[in-house]
Amino acid sequence: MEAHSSEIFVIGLTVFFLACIIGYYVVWSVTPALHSPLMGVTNAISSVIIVGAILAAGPFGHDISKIFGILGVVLASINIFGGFIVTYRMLSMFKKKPKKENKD
Amino acid sequence: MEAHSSEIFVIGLTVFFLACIIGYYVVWSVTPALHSPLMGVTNAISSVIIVGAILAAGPFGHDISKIFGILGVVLASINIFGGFIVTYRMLSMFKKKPKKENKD
Amino acid sequence: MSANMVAVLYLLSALLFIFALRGLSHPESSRLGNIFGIIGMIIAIITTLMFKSVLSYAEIGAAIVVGGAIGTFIALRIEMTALPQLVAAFHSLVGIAAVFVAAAAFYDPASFGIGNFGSIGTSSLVEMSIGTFIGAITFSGSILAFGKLQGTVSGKPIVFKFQHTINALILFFIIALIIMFVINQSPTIFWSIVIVSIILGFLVVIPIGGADMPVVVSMLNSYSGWAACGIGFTLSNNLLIITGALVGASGAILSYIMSKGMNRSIISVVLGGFGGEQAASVTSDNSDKIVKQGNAEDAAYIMKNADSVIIVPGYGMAVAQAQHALREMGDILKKEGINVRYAIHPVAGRMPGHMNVLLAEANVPYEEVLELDEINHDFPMTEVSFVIGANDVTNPAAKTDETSPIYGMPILDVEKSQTVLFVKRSMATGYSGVDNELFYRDNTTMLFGDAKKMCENIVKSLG
Amino acid sequence: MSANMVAVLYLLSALLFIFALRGLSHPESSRLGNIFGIIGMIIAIITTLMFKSVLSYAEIGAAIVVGGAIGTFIALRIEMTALPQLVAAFHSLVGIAAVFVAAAAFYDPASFGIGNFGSIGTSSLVEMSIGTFIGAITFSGSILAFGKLQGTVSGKPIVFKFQHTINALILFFIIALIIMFVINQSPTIFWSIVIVSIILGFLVVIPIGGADMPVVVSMLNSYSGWAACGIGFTLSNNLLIITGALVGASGAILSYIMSKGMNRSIISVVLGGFGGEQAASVTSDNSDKIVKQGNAEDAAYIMKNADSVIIVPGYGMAVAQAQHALREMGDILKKEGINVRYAIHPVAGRMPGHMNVLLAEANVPYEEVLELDEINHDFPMTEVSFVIGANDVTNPAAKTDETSPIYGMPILDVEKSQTVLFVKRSMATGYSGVDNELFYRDNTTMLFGDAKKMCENIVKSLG
Ligand SMILES: NC(=O)c1ccc[n+]([C@@H]2O[C@H](COP(=O)([O-])OP(=O)(O)OC[C@H]3O[C@@H](n4cnc5c(N)ncnc54)[C@H](OP(=O)(O)O)[C@@H]3O)[C@@H](O)[C@H]2O)c1
Ligand SMILES: NC(=O)c1ccc[n+]([C@@H]2O[C@H](COP(=O)([O-])OP(=O)(O)OC[C@H]3O[C@@H](n4cnc5c(N)ncnc54)[C@H](OP(=O)(O)O)[C@@H]3O)[C@@H](O)[C@H]2O)c1
Repeated sequence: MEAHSSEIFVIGLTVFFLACIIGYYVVWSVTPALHSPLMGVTNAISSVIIVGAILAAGPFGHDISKIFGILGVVLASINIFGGFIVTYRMLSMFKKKPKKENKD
Repeated sequence: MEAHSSEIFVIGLTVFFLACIIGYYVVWSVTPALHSPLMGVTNAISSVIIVGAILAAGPFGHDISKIFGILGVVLASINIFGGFIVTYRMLSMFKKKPKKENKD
Repeated sequence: MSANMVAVLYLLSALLFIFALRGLSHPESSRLGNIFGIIGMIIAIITTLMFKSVLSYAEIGAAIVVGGAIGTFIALRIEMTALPQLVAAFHSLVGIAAVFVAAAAFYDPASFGIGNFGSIGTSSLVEMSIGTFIGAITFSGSILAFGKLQGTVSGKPIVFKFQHTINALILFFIIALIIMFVINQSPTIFWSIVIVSIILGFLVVIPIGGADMPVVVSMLNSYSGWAACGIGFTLSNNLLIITGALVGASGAILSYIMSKGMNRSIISVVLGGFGGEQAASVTSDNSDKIVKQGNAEDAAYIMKNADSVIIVPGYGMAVAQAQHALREMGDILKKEGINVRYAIHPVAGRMPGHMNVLLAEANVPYEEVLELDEINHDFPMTEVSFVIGANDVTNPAAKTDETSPIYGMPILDVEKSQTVLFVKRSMATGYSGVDNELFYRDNTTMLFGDAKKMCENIVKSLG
Repeated sequence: MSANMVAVLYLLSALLFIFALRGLSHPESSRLGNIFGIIGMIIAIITTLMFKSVLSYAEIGAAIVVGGAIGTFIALRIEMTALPQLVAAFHSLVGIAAVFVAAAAFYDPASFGIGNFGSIGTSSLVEMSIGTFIGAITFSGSILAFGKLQGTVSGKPIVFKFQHTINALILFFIIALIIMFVINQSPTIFWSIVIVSIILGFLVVIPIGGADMPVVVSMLNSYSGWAACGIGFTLSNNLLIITGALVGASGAILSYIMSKGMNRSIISVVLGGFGGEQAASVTSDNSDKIVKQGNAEDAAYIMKNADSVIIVPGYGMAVAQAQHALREMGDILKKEGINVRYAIHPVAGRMPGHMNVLLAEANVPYEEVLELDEINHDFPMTEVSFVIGANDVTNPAAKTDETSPIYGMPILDVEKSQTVLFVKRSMATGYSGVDNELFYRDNTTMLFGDAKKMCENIVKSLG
């Protein structure tokens, strides 16, 4: 079947469209009260670009692309740690408050 | 990058999982009043298996796989036409009823 | 056409299918959704016809015309009340078509680019035999479900000893066959898989009562989707994989919704033995209680003097085909200035959305047709609940009696309205076989008779 | 690790990211969601470290430690009220990181399997330069947005002549540069694209007022997602494509929700010139109208004698950091047996979900915090609405005055409650610059003062 040899790009396109549809549904299902944490999480996961930075930083040597890679890893790491921790902080505020019961 | 050569099966798996997630969201977003038409549409589209039947029926000659292909095309066509038409009939019942206004 | 072009067109077709389902989120957009589905299918078929290996247009064209004519004929002639059967029948076709495609791929793997006869890759063989297995079960299971729904086969659950053990043994046998098939690629074993799977399909559905068939049909729908996925993996075709997953998810979710609405686990449905006449044994002894009876004139009088009426249709309305007469009755009441609405329980009738389709057929505007959560809090403020051919979905035992098999199922709170009118033919129980204590309440009036006749008589009395 | 294994692990990581967002559909599941996100990221990083071309573990490890330490430090120190700035600052990092990755791929394409320096495939070049362009715009736009939110840069919209024409010309220039780059693959042109895109990012955000920044930040968030997608296409990496699409969709939807809540089109936000101090010109002349004033004791007395109080927080509560004092006030009222609830408008504050986070920080249980549609019909049955630092979101002009810039925006119907208490420092307008006629109503009492101080004083008077 010809479709076998379909190129990488079309596969990327397929994945892209499916992911956009999922994004649409998943984001609309986020409760409005958690829209701020949503910004935090998306911030953190968008730094998955670190994958590319690691590949660039990977080989031995000191050429220019390696420097970009290392810089990319630093910046993306700031984001990853920062994003997840800020989100964690926000979300832990939304915990059920058991001490409320005692107070009333 | 190694991921380049990742095999067809993993791509299928990626597409499969994404499609399952989409199915989950899309079906839950169907209004309960239209659950019967939903059964009709899914019936019709599941006959997209006709694609395989056409490939089998495609070559000239009269070998056994061609016969299976032709039979598959016939059965899938029954489903496709039947499914979409029944759905169409159901859905056209859900039209806004303008004549109601005149009656009141 | 280049391989890329093919992949793009298949992707387009898959996206159109997604939008077809998406359209069903609202009646307004649903017709457009159906058109998307049709366009998607046309694109898929035309794209496949463009493959350079596809040459015999005449035969394929003829096959499509013949199949299309049969499908069109059936779809145009079928009564809306026979929908559950129709869906079951159609599923059996998808199942056997999947088997045929797998067989074709097995005999002529070259056409599908998966090797040569006798030397197909292992993963293709596994995917192919799983597709065949699921397809064959879907085929025979759906045929039996069709028979039970149509009444051709008795709807009674046929229970025999050790049936679960036997089914499990057969399943192991099939797995063994699949392993052998993967090893020696023999046609005999391929067909053995098909035949044994067909037998298993029958055996699995036999013990399930006729009334449980909708859940079974929906599960078979789900299976047919996974079968399509299996074939999609064999052929490395993303269109089949995506569509199969959509269909699979849809069937699974509908079964889940139904089981939940009936307050039973899917497993208990599948294990069977429920939903036949003998289930009525749960009925408690109520012979000494007093039942208030009324006739069409009483009903007409009560409703005419009310401000608001909620109509609760159920399976009996479908059986009696009373929807048109009912709508006429509703129209007259509305002309009198009475607020008339319809309350639909998620599992009223015998199929998800069953009542909605029938009411829509009778031209009831969908704005007047409300779901359980939308209307349930309005019953206390309502004067008359007109329950027509519904029973279980109003039974308060679901809220109060922990021993009842329907305990925990959400119900329509008709008992909170001032007066409840019950249209049914007798004191018989509904699908679940549980007696309904509402019949004996002070504010209940029973209107015995066929639902359609009763509506017509009420219309006469109102006029 | 085999290519297949890598692809499976990346897929797993992508699915975990999807479930991370899915978890945010409810506060209960949200923490688990965040953990899924973290696990997904760890899997992605470890998988990549296993590539056989990745050797310099020391440098990469050091880079992660340095970056991680900075990120952790910032995230732990930041005040919850400074969240909008923080998010903007983080976005700028994603943007520049995308540029660095693209640059690395350009200089050392072999590491990414997309050819050799000077002979990269056309489609990779196009994808790479689009990623660079979007990344660079995200970088500079976010930096300026950060400055405006933080107050480092004036929040005034800086409007100059022909700015849209200039931006359009720059855009065309960038497109021309991209075409040249694809043809001759020159490093000079690559860096020209970067620099000109950075300039464009500044120019696009300059005319937008400080208060509109949240929408801009959200749009830049969306851009950073699409940039990741672009890089994902270049590297044929499905993980980047899926994650990028999720982030892109999220940013786009949040901008849409905000613009809708503000009743403005995204385009009008992007074209700029709105949201600065001069927008206050819409204020009509109300100097002759009478305003009822009160103090903390009056407020305490009124609320103590009520059965139910709805608290409506707004931007002023965030500025004053009044959430803790407010919660204390609410607790005292609850102890008196008063029904206290919080009503949150979708665009109260300056960021989606802004109020929810602050109230949660102050330990207000989320069951007491209700969205507009959940609580709006309760105002007529409520005795006191306590509006603290909110203004626009209560302005009835949105419903009555067709000429008002906020006409059509949904509002909280505080005016329907028996008494409205307004805590703010002056008669000044809010973000939209529109005067609020509620201040002059008979059933309104103005409590002038800083939100936090006022709450503390009310607490004293109550105690
Ligand atoms: N919707 C689904 O997807 C689905 C799927 C599977 C199972 N179910 C089950 O089906 C049941 C549906 O509840 P339901 O309240 O709609 O129906 P029901 O509880 O089965 O009751 C239907 C009633 O209609 C009466 N009836 C039958 N034919 C009639 C006629 N010609 N004229 C007037 N009355 C007639 C019957 O009483 P008489 O014999 O006295 O007339 C019967 O009590 C639930 O238990 C549900 O769990 C639903
Ligand atoms: N949430 C979002 O995502 C978002 C994004 C962009 C734009 N917006 C816009 O932001 C506005 C939000 O409405 P809103 O009602 O929350 O706020 P608002 O209409 O901007 O009003 C805030 C009020 O708080 C008062 N205030 C400021 N500092 C104070 C302090 N320290 N103590 C007491 N009061 C103080 C101000 O009056 P005084 O100066 O008299 O004290 C001002 O009138 C909407 O117009 C919305 O469109 C929201």
